[in-house]
Amino acid sequence: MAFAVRLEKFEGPLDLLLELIEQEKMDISQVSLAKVTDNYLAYLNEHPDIPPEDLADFLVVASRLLLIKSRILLPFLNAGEEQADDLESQLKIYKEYLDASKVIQAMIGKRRFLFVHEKLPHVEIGFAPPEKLGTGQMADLFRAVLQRLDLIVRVPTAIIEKTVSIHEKIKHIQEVIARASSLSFRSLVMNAESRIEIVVSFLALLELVKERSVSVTQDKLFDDIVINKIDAVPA
Amino acid sequence: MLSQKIESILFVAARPMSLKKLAEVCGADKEEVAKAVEEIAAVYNRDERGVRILRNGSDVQMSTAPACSKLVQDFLKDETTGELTKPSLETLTIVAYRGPISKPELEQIRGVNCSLILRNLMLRGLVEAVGETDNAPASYRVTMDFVRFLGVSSVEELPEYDKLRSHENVVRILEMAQQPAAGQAAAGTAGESGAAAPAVSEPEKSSAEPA
Amino acid sequence: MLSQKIESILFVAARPMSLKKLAEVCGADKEEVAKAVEEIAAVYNRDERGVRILRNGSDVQMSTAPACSKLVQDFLKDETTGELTKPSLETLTIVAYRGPISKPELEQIRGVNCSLILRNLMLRGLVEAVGETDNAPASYRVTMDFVRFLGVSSVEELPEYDKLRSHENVVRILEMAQQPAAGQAAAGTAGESGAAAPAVSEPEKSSAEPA
Repeated sequence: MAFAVRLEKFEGPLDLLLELIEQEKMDISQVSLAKVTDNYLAYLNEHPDIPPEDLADFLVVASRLLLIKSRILLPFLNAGEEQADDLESQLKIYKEYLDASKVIQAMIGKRRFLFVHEKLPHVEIGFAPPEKLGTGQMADLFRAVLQRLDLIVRVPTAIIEKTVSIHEKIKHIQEVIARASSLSFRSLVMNAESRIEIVVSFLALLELVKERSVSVTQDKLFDDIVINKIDAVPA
Repeated sequence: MLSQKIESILFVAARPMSLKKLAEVCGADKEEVAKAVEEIAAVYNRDERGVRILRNGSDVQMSTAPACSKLVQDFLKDETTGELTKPSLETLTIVAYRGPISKPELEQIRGVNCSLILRNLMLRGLVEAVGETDNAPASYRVTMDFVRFLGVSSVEELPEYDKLRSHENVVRILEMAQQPAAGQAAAGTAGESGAAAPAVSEPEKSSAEPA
Repeated sequence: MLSQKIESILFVAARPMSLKKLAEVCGADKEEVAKAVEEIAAVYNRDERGVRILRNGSDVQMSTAPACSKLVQDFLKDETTGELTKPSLETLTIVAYRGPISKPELEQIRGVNCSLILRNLMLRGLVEAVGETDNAPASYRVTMDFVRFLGVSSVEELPEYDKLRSHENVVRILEMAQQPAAGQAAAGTAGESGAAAPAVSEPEKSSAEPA
């Protein structure tokens, strides 16, 4: 790929998008977003190491980019026009705060830390217990803490379980195609649990097309996409 | 005299004091206290002085002046360096300018789920949750510690504060974020992927209410 | 500016400083320092101020005004003997069940920074630090006085001690946070004189942080 970007550099999809646009020396606009869409998708495909808990956020932006690109390529498609510049303005705002964060970093770099007292003056260590506290109440307090932790210790597992990695999906599509020489995109995503999974499937499909493992045909706009194994395509 | 009382309490207190707590301690009402704090701050916050009055929301604390940082740091043999990772910096910047800010608003601006980073910053005492009730989720703001770290008397002194705080586009995009139909992509994902707002926040303002 | 420097040092030290020591810290000569102290004292030592510059021979100290001493005493008493807030009670409970526990571990479990609360619980004689060495940070446990106050002979007698202490949620959150726990320790290095920089030492790239 023409762009050499390392994952650690990016904390999120907007950061990645900005970098891609800057590499093209363009301003943030619908046109520049459409232009970097392919690079963005390529980046996702080349980085299976994106942590699963972050992948969902990257994929949402991927789907919005695809929408923008399809609108520019197919201008007669104007469904949901009011949302069209959503990503553009979001990115502009993000950029303002990103720039501000560099100013903040410079301020911190000057090390003009302000110091305060930490200890109370002239206080002898005595013994001042909470008069009303009993052991039963302590057990209740501890249980409440455990309950609060529930939300935190379970969440990451939930994200990991629900997020489908692009590479897994590619493997899945390849396996399905190996068995049947052709299949429809609709049947592939029929059981998808989320929009993300559909986007992932679509990205996986694009990837396979690029690898020339499959060819796709679509008779009419919004018709189902039919996927054929290359060696099985009738001559 | 009220301002005298407040000044003495600010000098001995080893933590940020809320206007409410100051009013309670000094036996005055909150408006009077707020006014007296303004007066005290006007006396201290001058270039030639070595002590400052810091403000963070309705919290007040007394500290050394930014011009003396190096001297005081050496005197205390303090080893703070101030290294922050990029995600921390970015989140702190948005929370500093826009705080108190809700988690969905923050996520809308950053485009990523912010549960973990917020938790991390709260553990480090750089961000705190405020105003959480049974009916309302928490909002987040930077702590007095972070204000001290920046070397300003309050976040209002940050460059372009007014512009970045009330950016027209931010308002617009946040309005869109609140409409379920439009522009909810980022917030919607969080839900879909199972990352729906873990309540890692707390009802307390940790730095201001230790006892 | 010399008077600014001296003022900031007197503020953070909050104990008597000799003119000689002040001169040394500020890199000035003693006569200049004596003169600057006069100037600062002239600003502070006015009836309406809550903070004073006290001189005793060649020692100088910043202190609260005599007119406020009753108020300050009451405030300090309330800070160390007044009723505990819910966050403090919660912290005390976690230290009782999980002690000896490090500050980073405690913070992982509570989800917020606990510096101020821990300090206050120690001042009240409810919690004590154990096992601090140059290489290892302190751990905290409840004091024997507190154990006796609860009417038990040891913390093991707390209700459901084993079950609550090693509940899987606690175990998991501590596992999830192995790395940040290590870096957190540095934040606790308080200056000898009881003044503090913002606690911002950040663990390099922790597992709990999004990339």
